[in-house]
Formats: sequence, structure tokens, C-alpha cells
Amino acid sequence: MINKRMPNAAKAVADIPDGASIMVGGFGEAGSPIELLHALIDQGAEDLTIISNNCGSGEVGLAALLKARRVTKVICSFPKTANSTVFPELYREGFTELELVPQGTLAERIRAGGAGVKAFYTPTAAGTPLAEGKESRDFDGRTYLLEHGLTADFALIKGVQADEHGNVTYNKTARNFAPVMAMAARTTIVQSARVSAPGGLDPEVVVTPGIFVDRVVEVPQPAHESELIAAGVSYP
Amino acid sequence: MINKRMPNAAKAVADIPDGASIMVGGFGEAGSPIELLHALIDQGAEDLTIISNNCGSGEVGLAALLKARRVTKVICSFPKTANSTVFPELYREGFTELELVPQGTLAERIRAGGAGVKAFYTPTAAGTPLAEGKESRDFDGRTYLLEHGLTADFALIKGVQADEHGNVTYNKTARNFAPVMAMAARTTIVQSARVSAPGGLDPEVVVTPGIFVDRVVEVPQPAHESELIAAGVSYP
Amino acid sequence: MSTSDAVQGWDREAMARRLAQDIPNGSYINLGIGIPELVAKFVPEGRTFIYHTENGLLGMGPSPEEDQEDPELINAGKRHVTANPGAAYFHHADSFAMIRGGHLDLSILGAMQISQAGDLANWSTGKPGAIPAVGGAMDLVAGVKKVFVLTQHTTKTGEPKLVESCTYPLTGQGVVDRIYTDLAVIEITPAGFQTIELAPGVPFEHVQGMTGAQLSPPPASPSE
Amino acid sequence: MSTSDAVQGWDREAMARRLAQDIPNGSYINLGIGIPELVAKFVPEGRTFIYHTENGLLGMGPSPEEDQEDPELINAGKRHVTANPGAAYFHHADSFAMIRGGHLDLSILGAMQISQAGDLANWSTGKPGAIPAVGGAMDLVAGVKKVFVLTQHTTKTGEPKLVESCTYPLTGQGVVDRIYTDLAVIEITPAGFQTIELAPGVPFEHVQGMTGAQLSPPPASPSE
Repeated sequence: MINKRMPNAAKAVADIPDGASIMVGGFGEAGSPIELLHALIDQGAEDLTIISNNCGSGEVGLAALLKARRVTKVICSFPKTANSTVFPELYREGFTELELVPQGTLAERIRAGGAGVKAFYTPTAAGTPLAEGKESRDFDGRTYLLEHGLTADFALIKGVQADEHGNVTYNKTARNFAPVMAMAARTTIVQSARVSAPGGLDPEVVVTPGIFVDRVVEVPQPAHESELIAAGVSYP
Repeated sequence: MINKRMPNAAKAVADIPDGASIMVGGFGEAGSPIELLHALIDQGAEDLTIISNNCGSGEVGLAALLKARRVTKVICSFPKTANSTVFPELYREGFTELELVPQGTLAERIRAGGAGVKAFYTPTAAGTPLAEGKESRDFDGRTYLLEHGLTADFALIKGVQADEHGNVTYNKTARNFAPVMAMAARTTIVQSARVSAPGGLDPEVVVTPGIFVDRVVEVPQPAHESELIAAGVSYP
Repeated sequence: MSTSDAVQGWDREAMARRLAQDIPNGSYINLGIGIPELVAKFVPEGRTFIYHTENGLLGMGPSPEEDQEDPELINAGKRHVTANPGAAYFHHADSFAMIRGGHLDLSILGAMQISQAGDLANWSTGKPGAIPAVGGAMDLVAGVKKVFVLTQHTTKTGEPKLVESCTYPLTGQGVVDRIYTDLAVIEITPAGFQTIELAPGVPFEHVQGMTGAQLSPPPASPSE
Repeated sequence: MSTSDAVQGWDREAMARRLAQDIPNGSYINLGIGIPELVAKFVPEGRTFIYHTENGLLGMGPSPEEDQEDPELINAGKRHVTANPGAAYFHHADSFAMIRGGHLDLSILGAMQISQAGDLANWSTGKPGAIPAVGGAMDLVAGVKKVFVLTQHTTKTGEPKLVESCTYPLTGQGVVDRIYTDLAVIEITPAGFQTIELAPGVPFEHVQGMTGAQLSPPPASPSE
């Protein structure tokens, strides 16, 4: 029997060590695995590298992890959002380093990492400051940049319906980076509103097949970033 | 209003010119768009390049197109199957050229073509005869081959449920190459057992989004290669 | 250089309406944040556009009723949206495959500067201490078939946005096809900025005065 | 060189059963066509394996009842299969991402030749006039974490399959981890072929005689 279910978020993230690289799903608050992030804050790991599209909002979820001074580097396409004050301060202070990557290049680098594609040529960012220090090459008269696949030690992602084999589906635009991050991380941890026995998901509608997922934890009523912020929550 | 529905298979393939490159979905008989292929035989285009995992079986579908001497090149991973006699003869005769590509490299080259990734580095086939003439490069002590994205003029694929915007779902392992071929072809033509108005498919379960599809034709009772062969059919 | 009060040009909605007239039926469009979002309000009679939002939705619909919002159904600007019939959700790698692979017909973006060679700067002032953030802008301009810029002709302080060469960090080189401003519609040609149309009551000389590079006048008989 | 009638070794089912004992619970496995497919019949008590078929299914189950066949539910060998509870369908690029990305634990393949350096030849005799066909073999050996070969020790005509260096065109270089034959279990080590275990009643000298390269004898006290 195969059962990847974990009893709670704390157990699911218990072995994440200092210095780990962690992919965190979500675009804005859609798909942000708040409960896993809060468990990681409680757990205490530091000197983390976070790979995520944004850096969180307010002082909950990913922003709270940064605020707790656990993150020394982010690989990110858009670190500033409307309610984002934590990252700018840590960045200006020099505590948190930033590797800025165009959003589509970030998604494709993560997919490449998960798919065993070592590197690829993309036209995105050619001729811009983000091409500096990168190898480029012309094909058919157009310039392309060489971008490398990206992997991580862990991925924290949020699904809506999962099963004990690790198959996952998502809610609307919460899908965003999760399927490719699940592929690219050595250990993928999923929080899902529902977790069923195998057979609970139609094989035709599975978005992330279980082979990409290591642990599943049921979080039936996940918090939303905007609601926590509206309620004035600052985690912990 | 957007409606990509075509009245029949003949109209759907009517403008495929001599010399066209055509991606054909299917792995074995699963996903083979028999009715579109038979319409293409009737239509008469020749000097075609076919990109497909196999070369068909018996004398129906893709094998029948080859037998009609319409295909001068195939890009393929496994051109010989149990009931395949047509391709071997054309290949030995020198009428049909073969570019042999490992199956995963073929799938990834097609995806890259559709995704605007010009080329990528893969470990597959390094150190084998299929690496001959290819650029290679070492990363972290391992050898990778540079493989180029692959596009085509047309794709012929088979879905099970589609809508008039071109959204498509597939039946089981008939999915195989269809989603990436739909991305990589300039004109993608889908035959589907059912075609509904927009709204007939749950946005969460769409496999091929309509942006990748140009024409949809309803073929309610598609033929299966094995059944045609068992019935002794030789098309036309 | 400052904007003359006597010359009004198009307002934001008129700019969006003017641009929408140039979009063919059935186009797949990515709308940038800000003025570009207004285009969806001015779809010409008889045409249907399908909107792509790069965070993973094709077939984006208008904002939901206030109590129908789903925090996980948002657009690239992180605003609540809806899904139209015929919509599809997908992940980011697939979403940017649509962009990079040239499957979208049109990207409509704001701009800080556009050069006469079609270079676009719209992501960073390059000021020291600013927090860099790029999002999907570089992917859009590199991949989408046509790139239309929808922007005020000058900055709030009256500096020209249409320039000989950009001083801000680039988003892409030679990527812009057309510019729709409050004063004019301008095409990027091998010869530089070509005026296609002037806003009603706006003299060409006024537009040239607000532009930081040579502007070719509109054709003698307007195509309108 | 010919196989001695006096020495029997394992039959095909016993070979598959022996290999199955070395697979940990919960492994994700791709089974090649032929003898490797037999492994699924010998899953040890208390273990569950999940089968991947590269044409787009994880969680492949056994053959269906005769009237339950779906021509579009097949495995890589194009035979009718079923989908177990917990299965998932996906497209070819995703399927080979699982393979190339190192997500599968084990690939079990047949072989024409295996060299002492772990090179594998299993796709082509290289004969002029033969129709070349490679399928997913090169992807599997390049990507999957462990590669086990399950094969008769010699060809039908008694030629050794375990050789110093392959004469047939390679599928991959240095990719094989272990070889399970009718005569022995043999590991590829930096020092070459290392016998792990002999089939019951098969003397080491016999196996060496059937092998085209130096074979290290099994450890003094078998780990069994």
C-alpha cells in the first residue's frame, strides 16, 4: 500500500533543514500554501532560498517567513506587490538577496529542471539588462539566451483535491506554478482541501500525477492571504 | 462569436498543400485520427513530411497515406510495428526518408517548437549513433545533446470532447502526442467524437486550450485501426 | 516642454476605444495592467475577443459580483475576475508557452518609453535602491505576434515617452508595433515613428512637439 | 560456445520473480516489452509497485477482461491494459519528463548486449537494410534512477550478451546497474561485472564460460 498522507502540516515540513532551497507555489494569494508556510515558520529553518513568483503580502504566509529573517535569497519575477513591505526592507538592508527572472523564464526553468532538460534557449530578455552575464546565441537571425533548468530541495504547494498516491488537482488560477514546482523539487509537499483514497480522482482530470508528490496533508479550510491581512493578522 | 467547427473532415483538410509538414497524433492506434487521414488521402496532397511516433499499421489511416505514395519523409521514433509493412517497403525503395528521433526527444522537440523554445540540452542519446552530427556539450561532467524545437504546418489530432472554441479533452492513452502537436503546428485540426458549444467543457479539465486549435470537426463514431484491419479494409 | 491646455486629444476611454477598433474578430489578447484593461469595455459590435491572463486562464471574463469573488480566480494584476464559457485553466509553463510560442495575437501594454526602433521600456526606472520587478512583460514582448502600447503621450511631468532611444532599462528590443496615445496613433516603421491618425482637433505639429524624436506626418487622405 | 543442457538456471518466470524481490515497496517502475512485463506477476507480499507506461499512464493495471478492452487504453507494447485506482493520464512530453527528469525509480529492459562498463545495446543490430526504430529506450536509460536488465544470459545461438564492449549500436553509455539472467544476478561495478548471486545449481565457472568478459565471483557468504 502506498499512502503519502501526513497527519498535519508540522510533520509535513519537519525535516526541512537550514540552507534548503524551497519552491513555493502561488501567484499573489492564489495557490499560496499558507498553512505549510506557517508550519515552516514554527519549525525554525533558516538561511533558506525561496523560489516563487512573488514575495508575499502583509505579514502572513511567505511575507511572514521573510519577516522572521529565515530567507537569505529569493529567485522571483515580481517581488513587490501592493501590500508588500517586508521584502523591500530586507532587500535594502542586504539581508535577502534577489535573483530576478522573467516570469515565463522562471516557469520554464522550473519545468526544465523537473523534466531533465539541462538548459534551453529562449528569446525572452534578449537585449535587456536581465541578459547581462548570460550566454546568448543567434538562431535564424534572432538572439536567444541560454537559461538553465532549476531544481530545489523542497516544494510547498496547495491543491484542492488530492489522493493518497499524491495525485492533485487545483482551484482555478491557484494552479499557476504548482504543477511545474512539483516536478522540479526533490521533495514535494502538498496541502489540499480534500485528500481521498486512491480512486477518488478521475485519472483523466489529474493535473499533477502522484509520482511528483511525496507528502500530502489535508487542510480543509485553508486561509486566504487577503482575509488574514484584512483581519490584521501578523504571523506568528 | 467564435466557432471553429468545420462541417466535415474533407473541408477541414481541404487546404493542405503539396509539400506540407504534418504532425499526426497517436501512439499505435490510440489517438490516431483515421477520418482526417482518410480525408487527406482523398484530398490528394503529396510530397508530405509526417511527424508521428509510428508509421501506422495495415493499410488504413497513416499507413494508407504512405501506401498512396504521398509521404516523402517521416520524423518518427518507431516506424515499424507488428502489422507495419508499408513503411519498410517505401523506406527500402528510397521513396520515403526517415529521421529517427528518440520518443522522449521527439515529444520534447515538439513541445519546444510550440513553446517558443528554440533548442534545448537533453542527455538522451548521448554516446549513441543517434548523437552523430549533433552538437553536444558537457554540464556538470555529463554530456548533453542540443536538440531543436520542431514545428509543422498542420497537426491532425483526435479528441473525445471538444467545444467550438477549440478546447479539447482526450480518451485515456489516446492523449499521447496530441497536446504538444496542437501547440507546435501553425494550423491544428481536431476530430472529436463530440463537439459542444462553449461552456460544454469544465475549464478545469480542458487538456488542450482552444488557442492551440484552429478547426474542429465532429466524428461521432471514429474507426479504430485494429478493427479496420481485422475487417480486411485497405483504404481507399 | 508641457502639455498645452488648449489641446485635449482622447481621454483614457477614447484611447482604449480607438485601439479596440484595430483588433480583428476572434483575437487572443493579453491585456496589461492599467489603461490596457479598459479595452475590454469597448469591443466593437459583432466581434469577440478572448482574453488571456498569464497567471493561467484563457477566456477571462469581467469582474464578478461583489459576493461572487473567489480569491483564487484572479488576473495578472491580482484583481478578481470570472471565467467565460469556453474558458480553460492551465499552469504557468503552459501559459507562457502560449506567449513565447507566438500563439497570442496581441499584447497591449503600458510604457515608460518607446524608441523609434520599437524598443520598449516599461519595467524599471533603473534608479538605485528601487526594488526590481519584471513579471511577464519581457516574455510578452518577446513572444506575442503584435505588441500595441497604450499610453499617455508624455509623462505626468510632460516629458516625451516616444524617444530616439530609451534611457530606461529595456523590456525588449524592436518589439513594439503600434502606439496608441491621447494624441495620436503611431506605427513603428523601418523609418521610425509614422503617424497613422491624429486625435480629433490635435494638430500634427502639437504631437511632434510632444515627441522626442522625428515623427512622420499622417498620410494625406486619412484611411478612416 | 553453447549452453550446456545439464545446467538449467532460472526459467523466465523465476528470473522475473528474482528481480521483483530487489524492488522496494512504493517504487515507480517502467516495464519494457517482453520478459520485463512478467515482473508484475511476482510482486512480493506486502509491497505495492506503480507502473508507468511511457505512452501516457501512471498506475497501469493488468490486462482487461476480453470484452472490456478499450483500443485507446494500451501500454508501450500496444497491448490492452487497465488503469488502477490512483492512476493518471498525461501527454507524451509530461510522460518523458517523468523519465528524463529522474522521477521513475526503475526501468526494466531487455538487452542484446551489455558491456562491463554498463553500456547497453538493445535497439538495433546495425545491419544494413534493417528498419531503424528506437522508441523510448534511449530516454529510459538516460533518465531513470536505476536500470535493471532482464534477459537470457546468451543469445538463442549461444553467443554471450555480457561482453567487454558492445558491437551493436548503443542505447546508452554506462547506464546499466544490474543484470538478471537465467544464470545469475550480476552488478555493474567500476571493476566490471560482479556476480551477486548464482541461480540454484549453476556453477560460477559455467556462468563465466557463457560470459564474454571477466566476471567476479559472488561474495563468499551470499547475502541471501
